[in-house]
Amino acid sequence: MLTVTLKLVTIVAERVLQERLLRELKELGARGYTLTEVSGEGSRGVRASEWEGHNVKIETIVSPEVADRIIEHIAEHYFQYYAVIVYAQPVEVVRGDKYV
Amino acid sequence: MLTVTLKLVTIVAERVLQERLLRELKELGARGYTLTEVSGEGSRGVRASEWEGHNVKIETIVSPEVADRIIEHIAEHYFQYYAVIVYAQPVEVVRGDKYV
Amino acid sequence: MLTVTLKLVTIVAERVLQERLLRELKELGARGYTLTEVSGEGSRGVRASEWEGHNVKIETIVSPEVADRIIEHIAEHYFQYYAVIVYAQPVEVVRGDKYV
Amino acid sequence: MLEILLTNLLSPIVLAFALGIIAQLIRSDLSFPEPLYQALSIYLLLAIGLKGGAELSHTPWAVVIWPALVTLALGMLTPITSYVVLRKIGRMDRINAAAIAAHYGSVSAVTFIAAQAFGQLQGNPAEGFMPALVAMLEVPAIVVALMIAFTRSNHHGSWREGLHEVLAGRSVVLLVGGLVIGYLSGMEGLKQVEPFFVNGFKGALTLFLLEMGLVAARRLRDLKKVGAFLVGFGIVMPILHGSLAVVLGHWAGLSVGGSAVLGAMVASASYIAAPAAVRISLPEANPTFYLTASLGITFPFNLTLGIPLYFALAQWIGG
Amino acid sequence: MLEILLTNLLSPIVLAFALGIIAQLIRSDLSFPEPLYQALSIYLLLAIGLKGGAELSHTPWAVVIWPALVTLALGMLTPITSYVVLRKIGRMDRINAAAIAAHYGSVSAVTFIAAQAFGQLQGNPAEGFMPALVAMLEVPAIVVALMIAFTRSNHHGSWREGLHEVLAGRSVVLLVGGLVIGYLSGMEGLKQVEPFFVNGFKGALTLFLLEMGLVAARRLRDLKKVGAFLVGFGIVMPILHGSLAVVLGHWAGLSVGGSAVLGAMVASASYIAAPAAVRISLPEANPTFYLTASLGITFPFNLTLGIPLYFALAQWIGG
Amino acid sequence: MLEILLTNLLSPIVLAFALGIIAQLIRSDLSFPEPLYQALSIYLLLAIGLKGGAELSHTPWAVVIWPALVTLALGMLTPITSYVVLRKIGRMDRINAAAIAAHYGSVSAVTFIAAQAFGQLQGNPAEGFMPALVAMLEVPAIVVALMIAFTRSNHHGSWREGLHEVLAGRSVVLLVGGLVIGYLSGMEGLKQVEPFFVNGFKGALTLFLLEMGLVAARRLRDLKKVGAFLVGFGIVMPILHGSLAVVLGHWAGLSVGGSAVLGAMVASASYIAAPAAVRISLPEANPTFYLTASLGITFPFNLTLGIPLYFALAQWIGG
Ligand SMILES: Nc1ncnc2c1ncn2[C@@H]1O[C@H](COP(=O)(O)O)[C@@H](O)[C@H]1O
Ligand SMILES: Nc1ncnc2c1ncn2[C@@H]1O[C@H](COP(=O)(O)O)[C@@H](O)[C@H]1O
Ligand SMILES: Nc1ncnc2c1ncn2[C@@H]1O[C@H](COP(=O)(O)O)[C@@H](O)[C@H]1O
Ligand code: NA
Ligand code: NA
Ligand code: NA
Repeated sequence: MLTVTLKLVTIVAERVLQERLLRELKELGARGYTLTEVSGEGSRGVRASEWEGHNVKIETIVSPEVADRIIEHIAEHYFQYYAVIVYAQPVEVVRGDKYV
Repeated sequence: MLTVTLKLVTIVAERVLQERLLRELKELGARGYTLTEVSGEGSRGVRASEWEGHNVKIETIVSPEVADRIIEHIAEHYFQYYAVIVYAQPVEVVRGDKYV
Repeated sequence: MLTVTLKLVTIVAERVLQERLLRELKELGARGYTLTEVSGEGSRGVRASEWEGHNVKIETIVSPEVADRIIEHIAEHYFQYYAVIVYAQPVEVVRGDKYV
Repeated sequence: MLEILLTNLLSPIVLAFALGIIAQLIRSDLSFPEPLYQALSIYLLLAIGLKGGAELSHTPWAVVIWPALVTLALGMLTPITSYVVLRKIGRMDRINAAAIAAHYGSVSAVTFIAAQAFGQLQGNPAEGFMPALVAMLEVPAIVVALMIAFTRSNHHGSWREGLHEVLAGRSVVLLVGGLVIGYLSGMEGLKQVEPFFVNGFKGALTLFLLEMGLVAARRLRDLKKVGAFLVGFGIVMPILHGSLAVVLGHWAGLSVGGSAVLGAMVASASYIAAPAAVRISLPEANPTFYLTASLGITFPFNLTLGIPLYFALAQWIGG
Repeated sequence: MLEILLTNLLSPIVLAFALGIIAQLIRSDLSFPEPLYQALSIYLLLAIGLKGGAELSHTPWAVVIWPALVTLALGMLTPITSYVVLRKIGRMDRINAAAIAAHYGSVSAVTFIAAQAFGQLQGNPAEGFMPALVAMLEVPAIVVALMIAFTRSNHHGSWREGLHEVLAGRSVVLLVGGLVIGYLSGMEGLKQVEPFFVNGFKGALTLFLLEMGLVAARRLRDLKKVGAFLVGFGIVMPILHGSLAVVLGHWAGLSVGGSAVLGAMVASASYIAAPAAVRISLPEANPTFYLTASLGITFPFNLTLGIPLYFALAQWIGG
Repeated sequence: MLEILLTNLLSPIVLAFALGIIAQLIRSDLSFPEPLYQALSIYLLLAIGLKGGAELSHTPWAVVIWPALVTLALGMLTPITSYVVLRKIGRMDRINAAAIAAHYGSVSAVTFIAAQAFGQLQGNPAEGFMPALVAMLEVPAIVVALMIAFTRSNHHGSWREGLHEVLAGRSVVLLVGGLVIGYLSGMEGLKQVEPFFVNGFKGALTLFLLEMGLVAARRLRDLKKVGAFLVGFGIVMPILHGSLAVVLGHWAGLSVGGSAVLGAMVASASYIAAPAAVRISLPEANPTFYLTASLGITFPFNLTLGIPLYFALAQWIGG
């Protein structure tokens, strides 16, 4: 099976940001995403996640360039005031052209 | 701690395929799985996931050979008509014999 | 974007262990976690997960040392009698100091 | 007629459906958690089964037999007429035509419930055993349509899994199971669970239709993709099938309310049992076609205009 | 007796349980979303607490005191008899014997509810304060059984966490909390929430038993694994414990319905509070044993045959 | 007065709230699955809308106009008074002051419901159209407070997204949508859904308040973080705003019950609409401040002491 290596970018964010983040991911070049309802705790304490439901985890498989763009965008626009984390991992996929 | 490196194969698929996929994973040699209810959007649009609930994410830790077999099987039987993606990553586990 | 590589440790465990595991993760040095409600099947059969809800998946980004400590702790205290698995992967994060 | 229409349009259930559509259009963050949607479905299906079964337990078979045979016949006829129209007039390929035919031959439980509620309000209640007819109407059409697809072309899906999906599917199990429970425990048994399953019913239905509005509105975006023919099909076919059913229902001895509700049932298109079975058996069929037609066009049409129409017709024939 | 039995078997709640089992056997995709299961549990436990507490608020203590003492005594005796039988006759190891004993000493709230509902239907209603006895029966047996396990062998679990799990566990908090709310706000307070918590109760219970059927059927697959002894134990032990409780209940001044319901309570095996506490405290115990016995054998037995039996016995003694 | 207070404190809804707090304090594993919380919110908001709208449909406009204008005026005044107090006396920064002001100007639907239920129990029912006033009170304060924040400082959030969040937010859509449905379908329509939306209401509210207690108790841990000033603010400000509203309500022609309920509404602090809008528009504001104040201090205060106080005041003025 011919596989290519792309990036899986994962964002965990407070629920209230869901729609905005999905819109921005699309603008930054993501071709799809998978969303999970999660809860969690981090450096800001549990506080931010008690109303509006809890957190969302958004996973998107993208090219390395798009991954960089997404991480930079999140870091710049969300890290200061929102409960958000983002991380990236390499993944092997088939049909690589589907994601870029 | 003695760890070994195996493959974590992740499948995201429309809900209606859940039972069939779990059965086939077992036949292909997976010894366990973890299932999460998710939603998502991809190249087929959101369409496929509105009835019968949304998508499922199935994660299974397997040997590299079984991983290849699973990916090949999914690509061959599901890519054309169903909303399904599959990807693989290396993971370190303890008790490696549990998964193979 | 300046990223550092840390470890993403994932634990899948029967629901009844949730509070204890979260407490112990904190004691072992984890600074945050993300929790997902999942279900699954493994070498112990589906049995353990039918009451008290199903399983939980706990993901935590930590330094490699803390990762080792967590894996060792889980292996020692839970593997024998509980339905628990644990695995680790490297991940790239920004704001690396947030997690250690 | 206008008054009938207004009574329907201003009922809480139709207005709740409209609210759902509007909420979606203004991009509200209102949404039903999936478990609530499932809980309401389970409740509604079990409730209509229970009531129907309890009614059936004290209905003589002679009264039920003709309506039942008519329903079965319609369940086998309507997928065929739908298929022929889609192929000949709509020039659709075989697979998609069969997929849509499965939906229009089967039945939408919510349309049935809405029609029944409307009849009560109108003072023209349908026979109590109608839920038994819903259960009879649900399955045959799907089987017939899949048979058409499988005899006429190569396929990628599984015929047996599709059949299991529809026969052991949630909606059939709940409806038929409810019927059997209602039948065995009788009116005495029903009385025990009446406050929950009977009195609360219309309110729960209102809530459910709010969610249906949210879901249908998402479908409306696809109207352009499906083309003018399918939009017309989604309105004209129900009128034809519904009118035929009203006439046959009257002929089989059903009351005015009963014939009208049978009309609404036959006119309605499935969006629970059929999509699941079709997705499994005919994966090549495009869900955008069958879901948009049944959920985005036919369901709103029946709910707002269709049901009053079938009642007006039934009254005209039988009143 | 046969008539009593039939009344029970044809009640909606028992039939719903049967439907759940059948749905699972034909591999239907019917399943309850976990939040619905939890919502129904919360509702049922709070509702029986509220009703019991409100009744308690106008019951003289003299009436309650003897039944309460008898219940407490049975809560401490039954885990011991269970343990002894499992060890001596069943030749089970200490840990598994103690784990099962904890389940059979404690109580299944749903069995209690079903027995109470059956009594009402039969015209033999139990005393209104019975839920207070359920709360009393839930905890002691688990404590006694864990004490047996912890004094007799080395262990891997935590005794304190297990105790906290049972005392601050959902089921105890809801039941006892409901009792206190009902007691403090009295019949006046209960009237305010009656349509929701009292009238809707039996319907919600029917829905819950459908889900219980689905869960129990999954357990049935393990019947072979647990062996013939445990199957017998799961039927004979309830009959013995239940009969003893009926006699003592009668002796303590309970009505026919009250003694029979006490019998059902004592005969029942816990599958909410006990499994959680045991899993935490005695992880070495095999869940297949205690869950299959309590959920796959004893619960269905009590629901179908046990409850009518305890009523027949109570009638024979006290009627 | 003491008797009024006791009636309130021993009502099932206040006791359920207390049970939630206690369950959290003893670290019980009792928790509501998120979908249940959402289902109850949807139900409660839609139900009060429906009832209010149906009442409105047969109320002459002349009766409603003055209370409506008073409500609107209070909706614009109270965020300003709150802001001024927070800035001048509390020495808070602009952003946090505006954020808190948005909450205290807006309204808590549950406080409104509890006040209304208390009025009925007391024999002092409020006017049926009060839910329309809730809808009017919800939005303006948030807009005013965001305007203050945005004209007075640089900001990081989006003004337009915040506005959309509040106008198309779930709570406004359900409340206003319910009002419109109720208004259009009238008392006739309401009767159809009465068993579900009206009779079951107080029980569902009890369940909801159990969950509110769990949530509020989590907030209590943060009391130390927010400081003494905010604790005082969360008690004194409601009393001032509530008293003013009682007086103005009386003056606008509302009954004793109506004025008291208006008092409770104005005194209450939002924790659904406002937090969402503020989080989007003023992310720099610290949620610990506004959530702890509105959910940990003002809500429990109003529920236990505030509501009886506003009723006593209304009786004193208008009785
Ligand atoms: N070290 C971590 N590992 C995994 N998830 C985390 C970690 N830190 C934070 N999170 C997740 O990210 C969310 C926001 O984190 P924070 O901004 O630190 O409050 C939390 O609610 C968690 O779901
Ligand atoms: N690029 C992507 N990243 C993450 N998940 C995706 C991506 N593309 C598709 N998916 C997931 O896979 C499902 C099926 O995708 P598709 O077949 O492209 O419609 C979607 O509903 C998503 O949940
Ligand atoms: N090979 C596997 N791949 C993914 N998840 C697994 C695997 N084996 C076990 N699990 C998960 O871990 C839980 C406990 O496994 P076990 O202890 O093997 O019963 C299961 O319920 C699954 O959710
Ligand atoms: Na049809
Ligand atoms: Na027992
Ligand atoms: Na206010």
